[in-house]
Amino acid sequence: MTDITQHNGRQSGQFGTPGGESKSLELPPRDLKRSVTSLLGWGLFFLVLMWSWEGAEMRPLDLFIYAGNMSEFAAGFFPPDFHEWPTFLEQMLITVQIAVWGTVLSVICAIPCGVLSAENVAPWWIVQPMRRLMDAARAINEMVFAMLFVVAVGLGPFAGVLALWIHTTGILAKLFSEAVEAIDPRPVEGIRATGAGKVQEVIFGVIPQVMPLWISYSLYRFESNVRSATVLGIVGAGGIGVVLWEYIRGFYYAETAAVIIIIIATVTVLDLISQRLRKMVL
Amino acid sequence: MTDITQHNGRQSGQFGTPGGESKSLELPPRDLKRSVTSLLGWGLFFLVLMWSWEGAEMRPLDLFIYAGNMSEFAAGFFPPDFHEWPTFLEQMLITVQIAVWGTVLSVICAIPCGVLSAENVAPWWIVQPMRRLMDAARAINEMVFAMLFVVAVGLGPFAGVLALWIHTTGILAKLFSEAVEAIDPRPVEGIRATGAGKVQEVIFGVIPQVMPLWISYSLYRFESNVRSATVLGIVGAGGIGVVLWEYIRGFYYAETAAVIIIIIATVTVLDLISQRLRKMVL
Amino acid sequence: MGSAIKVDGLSKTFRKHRALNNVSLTVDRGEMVALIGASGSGKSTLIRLISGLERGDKTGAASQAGNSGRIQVLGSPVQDGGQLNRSIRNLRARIGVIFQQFNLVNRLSLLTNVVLGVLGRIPAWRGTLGLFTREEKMLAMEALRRVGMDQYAGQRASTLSGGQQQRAAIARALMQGAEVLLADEPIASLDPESARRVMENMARINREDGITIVVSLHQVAYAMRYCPRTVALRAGEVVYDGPSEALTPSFLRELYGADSEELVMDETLSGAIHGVEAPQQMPIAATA
Amino acid sequence: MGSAIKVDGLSKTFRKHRALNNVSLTVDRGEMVALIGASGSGKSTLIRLISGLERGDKTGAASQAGNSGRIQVLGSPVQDGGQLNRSIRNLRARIGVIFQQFNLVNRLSLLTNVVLGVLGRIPAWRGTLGLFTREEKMLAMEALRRVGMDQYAGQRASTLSGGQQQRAAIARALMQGAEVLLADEPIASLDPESARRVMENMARINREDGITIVVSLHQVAYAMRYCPRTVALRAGEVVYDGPSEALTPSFLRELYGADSEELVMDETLSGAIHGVEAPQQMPIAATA
Amino acid sequence: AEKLETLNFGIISTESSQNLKTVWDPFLADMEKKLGMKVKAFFAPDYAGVIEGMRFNKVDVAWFGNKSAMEAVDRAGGEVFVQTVDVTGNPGYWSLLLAHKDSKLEKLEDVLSCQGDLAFGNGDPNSTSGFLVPSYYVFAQNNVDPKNCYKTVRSANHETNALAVANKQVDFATNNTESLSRIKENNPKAFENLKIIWQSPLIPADPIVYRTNLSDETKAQLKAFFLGYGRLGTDVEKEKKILADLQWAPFRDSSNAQLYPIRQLQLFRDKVKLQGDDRMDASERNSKIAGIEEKLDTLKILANN
Ligand SMILES: Nc1ncnc2c1ncn2[C@@H]1O[C@H](COP(=O)(O)OP(=O)(O)OP(=O)(O)O)[C@@H](O)[C@H]1O
Ligand SMILES: Nc1ncnc2c1ncn2[C@@H]1O[C@H](COP(=O)(O)OP(=O)(O)OP(=O)(O)O)[C@@H](O)[C@H]1O
Ligand SMILES: [Mg+2]
Ligand SMILES: [Mg+2]
Repeated sequence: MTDITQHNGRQSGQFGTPGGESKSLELPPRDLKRSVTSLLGWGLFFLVLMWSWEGAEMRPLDLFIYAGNMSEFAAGFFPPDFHEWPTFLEQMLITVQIAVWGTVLSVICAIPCGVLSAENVAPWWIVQPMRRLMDAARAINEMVFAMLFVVAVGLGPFAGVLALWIHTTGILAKLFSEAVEAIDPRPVEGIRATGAGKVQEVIFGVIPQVMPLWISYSLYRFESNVRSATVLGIVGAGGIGVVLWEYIRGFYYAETAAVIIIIIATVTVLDLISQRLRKMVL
Repeated sequence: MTDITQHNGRQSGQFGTPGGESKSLELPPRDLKRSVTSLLGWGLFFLVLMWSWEGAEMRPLDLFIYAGNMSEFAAGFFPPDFHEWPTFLEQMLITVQIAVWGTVLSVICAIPCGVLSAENVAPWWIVQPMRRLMDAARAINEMVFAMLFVVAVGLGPFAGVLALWIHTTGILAKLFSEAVEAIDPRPVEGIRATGAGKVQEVIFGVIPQVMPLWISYSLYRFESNVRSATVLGIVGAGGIGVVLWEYIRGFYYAETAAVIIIIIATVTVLDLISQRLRKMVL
Repeated sequence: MGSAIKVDGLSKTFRKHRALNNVSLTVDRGEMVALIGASGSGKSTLIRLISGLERGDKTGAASQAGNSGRIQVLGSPVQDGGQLNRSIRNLRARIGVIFQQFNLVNRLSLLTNVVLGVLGRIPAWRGTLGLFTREEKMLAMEALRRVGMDQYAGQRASTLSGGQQQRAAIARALMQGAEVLLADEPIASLDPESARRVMENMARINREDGITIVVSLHQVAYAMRYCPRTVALRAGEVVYDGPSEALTPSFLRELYGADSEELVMDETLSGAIHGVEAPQQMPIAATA
Repeated sequence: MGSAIKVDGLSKTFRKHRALNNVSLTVDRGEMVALIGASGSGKSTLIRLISGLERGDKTGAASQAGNSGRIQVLGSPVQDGGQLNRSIRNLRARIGVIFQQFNLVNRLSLLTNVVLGVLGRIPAWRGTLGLFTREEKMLAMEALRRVGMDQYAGQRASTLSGGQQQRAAIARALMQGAEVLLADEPIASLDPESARRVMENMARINREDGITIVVSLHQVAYAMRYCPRTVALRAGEVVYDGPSEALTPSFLRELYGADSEELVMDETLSGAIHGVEAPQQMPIAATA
Repeated sequence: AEKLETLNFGIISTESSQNLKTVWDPFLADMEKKLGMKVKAFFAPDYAGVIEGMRFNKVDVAWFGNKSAMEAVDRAGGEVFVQTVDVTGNPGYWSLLLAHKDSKLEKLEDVLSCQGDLAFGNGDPNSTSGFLVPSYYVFAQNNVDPKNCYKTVRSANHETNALAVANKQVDFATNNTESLSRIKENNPKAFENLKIIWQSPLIPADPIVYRTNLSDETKAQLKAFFLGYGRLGTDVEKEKKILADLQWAPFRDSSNAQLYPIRQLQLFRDKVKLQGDDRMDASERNSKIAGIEEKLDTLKILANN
């Protein structure tokens, strides 16, 4: 439809009078330090990739050569066996109940912790310790927390709630804070200029901006808490994840497939809820 | 310093001539449908919370009553025993290598999948199937994928890479897409108006806006892949998570503490890298 | 040759609020038209609709004929009855838009923002990979020089001053080399001299290259000076369409003043537009 | 009573670029001062520094005395040598700011955005919980009415037109009931009548309530009409500070024209400012 | 089958042992030397992947627990060929019921009264000693259904269960002798609070399984290596030391017959489960139960030989 030369032709007219009075133009100089840093960064990254290729024993071809094995394995999952559906449903409800409390508690904690871990809101001498604390909450294995709480409150769902709570707080606080760091600073300045306090700046300037992301994170963690098997298995709280785990380990693949379908349905529902909620605040 | 009455006094002056010529002011009517919806939503939420209180067997008091148990349990972890540090280090490196490839592959896949799952970029007949596919990638247990790949490529790190890859793709695509849905539409419109194609809109209008968040998500998943024990345990790939698991199971608490400290240190380093990288693009 | 822009019975409703009501408008090729109207009268909405960034209402309630809500630019359809045309992309490359809110990409440099104007007319793969030639970059620099911004080329868009951002948006539109230019208050944040240069530039590309220009303006003086024809909107309807010279102070008073809440209009209006000859009229004495 | 604003040897450098260079300025209580200057001359930067939203350079390189980079408002220090004062928050409640880019919270309604102006002077707990009294909300409605926006109170800030957003920002500042008002191009996106109303409002609160006002403007006509005193910036330095009536066309030409790349200045400048009496001078003939 | 170049050796964490790579390294090195092929060891805390791997010829030899070995034999075409022996010479280990030392529970009968006031910590359903053995010997044989008998029943792993008992969070729980000795060593405080109220019959020690479709030559080579290790040759003392570090004495010959008792337990459990399944068609259920009973009968004959 349009071609470059034609356009260029028009353009030199559009920008008028080349040469003549116009002083000579120069492209902005490249930021040398930045280019070098980023070059080094990429170089390092590729070195790490190559080094990891060895360590991870990458043999991509195998995937195609033995694709038959995979389809044979996968065939074992069909047809799914929904025979035990009342158990599945019951276990699903248990997991949801545990995940609801584990997630709600951690969202409540992650809001202040996340805001205090954001460099554009809190001073560094609060941000740094808070981030390290959250790093620890994520890094310490859920199993340790699970056992810690078992000795206090005994086996059962409540220990699971507590273990999920700590771990999820660590993750959500990180995600929350990094959403806060990416906001547009102008509305916050607008609030600040009215003489509002720090907390008010956050409530009226920051939170409306990050709300859609926070909702998305919270529901993502809720969903993964529903799926979680490890913690709930350790504390003997049961739940769908544990049932799934048992089925797989017992090689009951038809039942496994059924449970997976239930989990997929749940995740889908949560994803749709997340979409809807975010749309309401977007 | 300033008090309200004084200000209010001045203000009625500032806004001048109350009454008189001014027509009567009315607060904007509440959006009834919206209020009702949100009331119902909150009501439902609290009902679920209460229902889950039972199911989750919440007994918060126990936590305080038996705090002694917890501190006794925790005391077992001190002092940490770094005696076996060469093993720890070696296993840490293995996990990092696996996680590097697992994460890099999934970031590569999550970028197109995430963009195609964003309602403000792709049409619904692409968004919906893509989101459901990603739901499935997250919802299907990592263990299933791990075994699926074991039968093709055998035990070892590569099967771990592949299992991490699928699962992480599902998670990252979700997070990526929800960041895209929260962007400011104006720069994208600016690009669109130049006659740029869809892909170009995304590259120049969307990605610069979501880059800090995407970096944050990718490094968060890298970190949690490094910590991951389940998948790597199933495929016999080893790694620090598996070592930790074994120690906890064997009640080697002093060594457990040492491994945890190493993991915390790694997570902290990754968190700092994340901070730095995001600052470069912010 | 046909008309450059043809709008037929176009309406646009946001929830309950009708921003445009049965607007019809034809702009011939090579015209330079000013779009004026009070704040909120629908100028930006009209420009966004013409450029195909927003869709009109499905059925223009007020129109009888079947062509309700049809927009054509350069003879090609943009949208019809709320339905965007499929090949709108090619058309967009030929329509330059300067946005009221600039719509720059904050995290990219000024130069990159401007050079993106070329995306619509280079091979897709090259644009997608961001491989702009030196020549294209120099064209962008030239566009920047035109608006007096070449020395800021390396600076990030978000750190530019208000007027600098506005000029960047103008440079991007110039870079595009479009056949139709829609400019939404391009001189709002500019000082008089920058504003004059921008308007002169637009007048020149209109005159010399035959580019069709629609420019929304708040400062009626500029409309009168640079645009032979003016279209005035009030509450989403076209209330004037004719030569700019025929605009009378009393019409302007009515245009800006009658917009429901806009209250009474006094002599100062014409003063503000037509210049203040008598600074002695200052309402307040200096307290210094 | 002392001065309302006192700036001493203030400099501000962004990377290599010096946006403000050793600026000193005193504004007495009850004054209304216009701030003019070409785009990029440092007007917004000065306003942001005075309101304590940005910090000045550590050492004003060009100043000899120890008071480099000191800013005081209403007798209290805002910042000194790049260090913000600790009790700046209380002071901020007494300084209203209208931002060039509006700085509204997009996802909140217009009314909420405006009522937030009251945050600085209600008990912290009430503000934090967002429990605004009906009276406060009515005050916000009144502020909106002042700028002709009361009918949009329930609309989301992001869906307002450019001029509506600007008026919302003004309403928020009015709501604040501050003693000093810093307005950064408050009328840039407004039509003449809205602009006149805003300027009259400001002039009135200045006159009747003794509010000190500093307003940056691009349309010199408004400066001359409403502000007894004008301060002109060029490339970050104060080049004029005196009565507005004494501004000459030749000075203005120099002010806007000499800014390095801003090129030659022709007669049109004074024309654009002082009104176009002769629309016949139109440079291009209509092609329609 | 072709001659193997690399032997894939899967080592899982079983109930009776703990796998740390460092302890295994000398043994693996010897194995490589004596077999004359590369040995690639995979340490997996969970057996599922190893079994599926063996099914698709990705794993050649693996060390399992009894329950997992049964799956390997049935699903993955494996065959038990040797058996580990405890360093103290025990041919296996025992399942236990633990209670707090201050508890009024003293013997098995105390937990069978079903007054609904006890909290029971059951084992992981895939655990032999934590679930399968007590289900049969404690509950099935006494006609007790734990679900109806106790106030609460929770499934958890041995470690958590032991801690829960020591902290009086549950009244009693399943465990085994191996886990208990680890607790004794590493968590003496908890150990002091525990007492044993029941001990099961012997559970055979962990079997080692190879793929049946390996070449006969390789199979013979493997069997020779395992049985000869620490018994034959010049380095016997050194080898014994290596085995002792793994908590073992030299291996014993074994076969699939080792699994018969466990199979009985498993089938019995399946039967009970079927009997309780009232959502299944009655005739289908009965035919399934008949099938299981038939299997149980053959097993009985086999096991007694
Ligand atoms: N954050 C920043 N980083 C780098 N340079 C900046 C930054 N903010 C402002 N500048 C530069 O400082 C100079 C003064 O900017 P300022 O916004 O004060 O101008 P202004 O007088 O308000 O102009 P306008 O009339 O266009 O709004 C400009 O050249 C601008 O590019
Ligand atoms: N997305 C939207 N949702 C709801 N109302 C909208 C939306 N966009 C615009 N409006 C309303 O439509 C009307 C016209 O807006 P428009 O932006 O076209 O005005 P304008 O003439 O450009 O005004 P200005 O001179 O202030 O820029 C305004 O009343 C505005 O509030
Ligand atoms: Mg507009
Ligand atoms: Mg400015």
